Amino acid sequence: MSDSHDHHESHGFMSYAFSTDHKVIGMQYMFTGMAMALIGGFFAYAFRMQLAFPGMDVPLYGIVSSAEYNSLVTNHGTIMIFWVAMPVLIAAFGNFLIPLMIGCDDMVFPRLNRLSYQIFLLSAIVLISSFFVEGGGFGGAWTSYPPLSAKAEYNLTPLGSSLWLLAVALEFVAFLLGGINFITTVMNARAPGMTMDDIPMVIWMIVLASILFMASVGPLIAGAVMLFFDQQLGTAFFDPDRGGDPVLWQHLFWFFGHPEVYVVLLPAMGITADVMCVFARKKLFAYRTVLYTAIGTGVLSFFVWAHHQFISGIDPRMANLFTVTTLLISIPIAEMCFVYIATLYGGSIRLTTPMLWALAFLGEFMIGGVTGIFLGASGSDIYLHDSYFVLAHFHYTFFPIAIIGVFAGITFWYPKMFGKMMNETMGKIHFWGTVIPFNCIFIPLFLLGIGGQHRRIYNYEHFPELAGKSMQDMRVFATVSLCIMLIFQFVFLYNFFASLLKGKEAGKNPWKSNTLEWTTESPPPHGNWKELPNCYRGPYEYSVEGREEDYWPQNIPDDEPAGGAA
Amino acid sequence: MTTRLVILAMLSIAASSFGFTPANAEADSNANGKELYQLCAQCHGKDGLGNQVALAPAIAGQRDWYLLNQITKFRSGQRGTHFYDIAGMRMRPMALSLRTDQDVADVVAYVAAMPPEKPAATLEGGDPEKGKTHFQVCLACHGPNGEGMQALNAPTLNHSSDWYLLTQLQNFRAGIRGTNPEDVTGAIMRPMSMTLPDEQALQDVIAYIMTLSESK
Amino acid sequence: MRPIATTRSATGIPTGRLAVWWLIASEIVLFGGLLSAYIMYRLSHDAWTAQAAQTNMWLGATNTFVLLTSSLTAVLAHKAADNNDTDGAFKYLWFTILGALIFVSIKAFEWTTEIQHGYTLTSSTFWSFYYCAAGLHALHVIAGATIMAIVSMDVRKGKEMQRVELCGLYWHFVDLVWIFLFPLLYIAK
Amino acid sequence: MIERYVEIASTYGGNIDALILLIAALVGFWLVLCEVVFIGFIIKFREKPGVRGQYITGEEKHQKRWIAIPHYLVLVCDIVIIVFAVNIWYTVKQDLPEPDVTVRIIGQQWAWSFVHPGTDGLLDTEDDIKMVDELHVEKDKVYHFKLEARDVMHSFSVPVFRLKQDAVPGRIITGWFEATKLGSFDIQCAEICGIGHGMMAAKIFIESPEEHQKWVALNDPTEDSKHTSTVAANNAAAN
Repeated sequence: MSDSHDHHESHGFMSYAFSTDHKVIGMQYMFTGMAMALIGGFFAYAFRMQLAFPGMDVPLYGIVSSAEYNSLVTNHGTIMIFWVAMPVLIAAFGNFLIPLMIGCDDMVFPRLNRLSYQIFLLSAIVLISSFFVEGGGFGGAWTSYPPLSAKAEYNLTPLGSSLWLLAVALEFVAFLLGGINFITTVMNARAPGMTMDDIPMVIWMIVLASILFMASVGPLIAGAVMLFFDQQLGTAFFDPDRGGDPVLWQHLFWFFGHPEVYVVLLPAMGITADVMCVFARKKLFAYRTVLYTAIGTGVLSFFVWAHHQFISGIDPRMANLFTVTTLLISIPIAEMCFVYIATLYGGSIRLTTPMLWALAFLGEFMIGGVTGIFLGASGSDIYLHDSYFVLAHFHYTFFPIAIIGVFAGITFWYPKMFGKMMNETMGKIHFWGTVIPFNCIFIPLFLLGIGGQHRRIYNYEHFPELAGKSMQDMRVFATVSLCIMLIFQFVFLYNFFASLLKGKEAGKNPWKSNTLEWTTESPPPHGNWKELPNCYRGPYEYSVEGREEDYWPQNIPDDEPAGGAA
Repeated sequence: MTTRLVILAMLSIAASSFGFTPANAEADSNANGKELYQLCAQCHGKDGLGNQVALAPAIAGQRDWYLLNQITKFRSGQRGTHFYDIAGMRMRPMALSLRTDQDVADVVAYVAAMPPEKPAATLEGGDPEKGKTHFQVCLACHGPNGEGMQALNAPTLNHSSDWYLLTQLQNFRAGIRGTNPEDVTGAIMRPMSMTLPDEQALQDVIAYIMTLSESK
Repeated sequence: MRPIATTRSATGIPTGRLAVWWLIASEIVLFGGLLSAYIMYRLSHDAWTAQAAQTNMWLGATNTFVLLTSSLTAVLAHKAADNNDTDGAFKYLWFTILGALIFVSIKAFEWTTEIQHGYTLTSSTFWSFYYCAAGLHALHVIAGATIMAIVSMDVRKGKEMQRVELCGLYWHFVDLVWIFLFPLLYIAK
Repeated sequence: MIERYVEIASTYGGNIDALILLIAALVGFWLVLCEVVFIGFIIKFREKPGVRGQYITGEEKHQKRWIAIPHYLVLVCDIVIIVFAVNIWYTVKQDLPEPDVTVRIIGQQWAWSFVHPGTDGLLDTEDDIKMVDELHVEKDKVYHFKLEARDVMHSFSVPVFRLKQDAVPGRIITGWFEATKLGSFDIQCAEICGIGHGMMAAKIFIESPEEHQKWVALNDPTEDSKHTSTVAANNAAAN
């Protein structure tokens, strides 16, 4: 296979593992994230089988005990958020795209970048090892509320809970280091001529996400230290019997936890913007508005955290305040969706695989968005809190973000990453095979939630009146849909690897796109360009009147005649 | 590029192997009981030797009929439903998580077959000599060596955790255990526990029980 | 070998300085979270006043003085580095490290005394906070001293002079955290 | 619509259902509108040979109007929802009516314990009836509950009441309900509390005044009657 971009490195494992090239690090993040996604998906399979067929000897897993169920649920959530969504959306795309899209040869701190991946890998190893220690993996939900998480006599996982906490804290450190690198790179290393308005939206969003993460995670790191001390050294920060307060952890956690939702949402929004503009051959509608709504969402997200705690014993008067801020956040998000829809107006839409993913992201995310209103309104949250409705709601946001958005990104930039085209037919089979079962999984769960069924209940047979026959049927339907969806992922894996070997050569710019990464070889050589490009215009100048081509790459000077540059 | 592929393959193999815990491949006569015991192991320990912090007594090698009897009581609500029985309330849902009589039987068989071990003493201040006198009442049912007797529904006491014996004696005396109208066997033990004159007598008799061992 | 990216400066601010500012921003929220948790607890626990009275205010004050002085030497090191005075920068960097060492020694003495008096990490939540916050800060002091020692080696050879300023920025931040910790843990009674 | 799945058995349950329906109507309108426009655009603006995309910046005033007007309308909907949500929240959680009876509810791993006032109608007296996994209440009476947790966080959730409140160790949280329907219903724990969380099931028995009096008399601990758990009795009957 053609191999242009690794040529300066001596071949071998060590040079790969210790490379400081941003593209190599980006790929490492992506493959680690994909491997973790397989684990997280497998966990989902195991506990969904238990829910649909209680007590079943689950193929490939065995009997799911209630302790294992808790641990599977906890680690499914943790893995999918911290080891799949974050590394793939922010770190993998951030590392791969930032230098390429702003026209420079690498990140500003390549060795810091290397270090951040190594810490991340370590955190993944620590997390995986926590499943195999005495007592098993931590099973106190991804929110890890004390006192359950703080005392081994309550959670019965003396080692698992501490290893889990350690893994999460290490992961935060990795992303803090990575975030500093991303922000600094975009601020300082842009190509000559690239103004703030010329930065592609995906880069903006990754930077905003990094800033949000950086500004929100500090208290939780402090909280993690305190909780770790509680677990291992016998302090009493969260122990009410000795003067602590368990609700403090909830504040520290959700002060981070809510902005975290937008930390992963924004990059997915950015990917969608870029993919949609390319395949609708349209300029992004009101670029600045998108930017401002993203910033507005980010700022507001710091003032909504207690809507996760409406019924957790906080002062009921506080709930009113947080209802107002929470519902206000729907405005920038709604505006963002309007802008994306408006972008399609007057386009020339090509339904390629990446475009299908991007459109599906928007269509599905809107469902996730509106169902959040039920939970942000304090009155209805009394009933729906911690029910399957919550679960379905956030899967309708997280699944589009972490799976649909990621697939949009991977299928779109695959030609640039590997120099080959992916198979379109298989791509479309995979698309429909993922999106249709996805809806079949979570629509029944909305209904279960309306029916008063709570999450994290390992077997509903213990609630005879609540768990009628029709409820169980819905659970079975959801589980079967999940299995179908998981099977279709093998189509993607096959497509991914088969295309590496026998995919069509991609060339520099297969999608006729404007942004800078498409002006270099595919895959880009070390250093990205022989001569670093200059930037002359915004990223979304498609279908400009009076030009022969319907796109206008950012690196072509104004006076150069129209035509395929690249 | 080739290096990248190698890494890729390694990562995905690693990933898949992490996910799969082999489902009891070895030919085990009681594979079901062993697998179901995983949940019990959270508190009682993987060798069934108990964990005081989790309020879980040693159960390894306890008589199968007694285990069955107690699990049945927990499941039906004869035990673990008293307001002050904190440990029992933790056990009841666990017993309920066993779905069929076959599951119960398998777990019971697995636990009964576990090699018993005398737990280390955790109590101080009991006098085994005095305890021996008190034990004269007990041996009528529990046997001279505390080996238990199925005909009288009396469990073996040889491998019990001393703190557990103390709590249960206290529970019987306070009416926390053995007062449920359905709990017939517990109702026999309750008056027996009342024959001990005071708290110190409990300590003494337990200290004596801790010196007993199974006669061959 | 540095990538071209590192040498660019679209904002006009040197990349290193920008990165240190962002690092400090993330540290501010970390300490901010810890200290606001402490303040919230403090307000709801009147009993802590008596416990806080057991801390040694004079040692704390001495440490404040030591850190402030070391901040001054950090400024002097930066000034020397600006003037390309390698010996001066080297010398003042080591004065700053000396300050860090004195700070850590006093801290070690203070903690030893307190532990001997029976005030340990688990004595009460006040002491947990005390050791946790001061310990986290002391770790930053030690890390800062280590970094300055490494930077000083290059500085002596006249290389990487801009790093003196970055160390100074970080050092002022560490100092500032102490300025918050000192009244909260020692003075407020 | 929710009543199809879970009955309503409290005075404020209907209000909460109405709020959910109101929100469903408002957001449903927006969702359908957006999805229809969205899918409509995809169909209408599919690539056609010879037709190029239009160059629209979206920066001009008459274009921005298409975003600005809907976003003000969204704001109006938000305000409507806020008003109703806060109103219902106030009824359920903030404005507690004077109680007829007060019960104590304690969550622990993994059972609910309930302390009912006995014949004297007062809590924390000799004749309190202490029960595990069974709460007996009288229909049409205002109950206050004092919610506690012995070990970890739990959440007292009664779906038929549309009521949920976390139990926090170290705190006593007061709430209220008034039952409106006779029968027995499930109580769940809604906050993960360890390996038995999924089996932490209790029951609430809503009884008529006569029945309730009978139950109180039967279980009076100062009388020499035995403590009878309805669950145990039912199980015994079933066996």
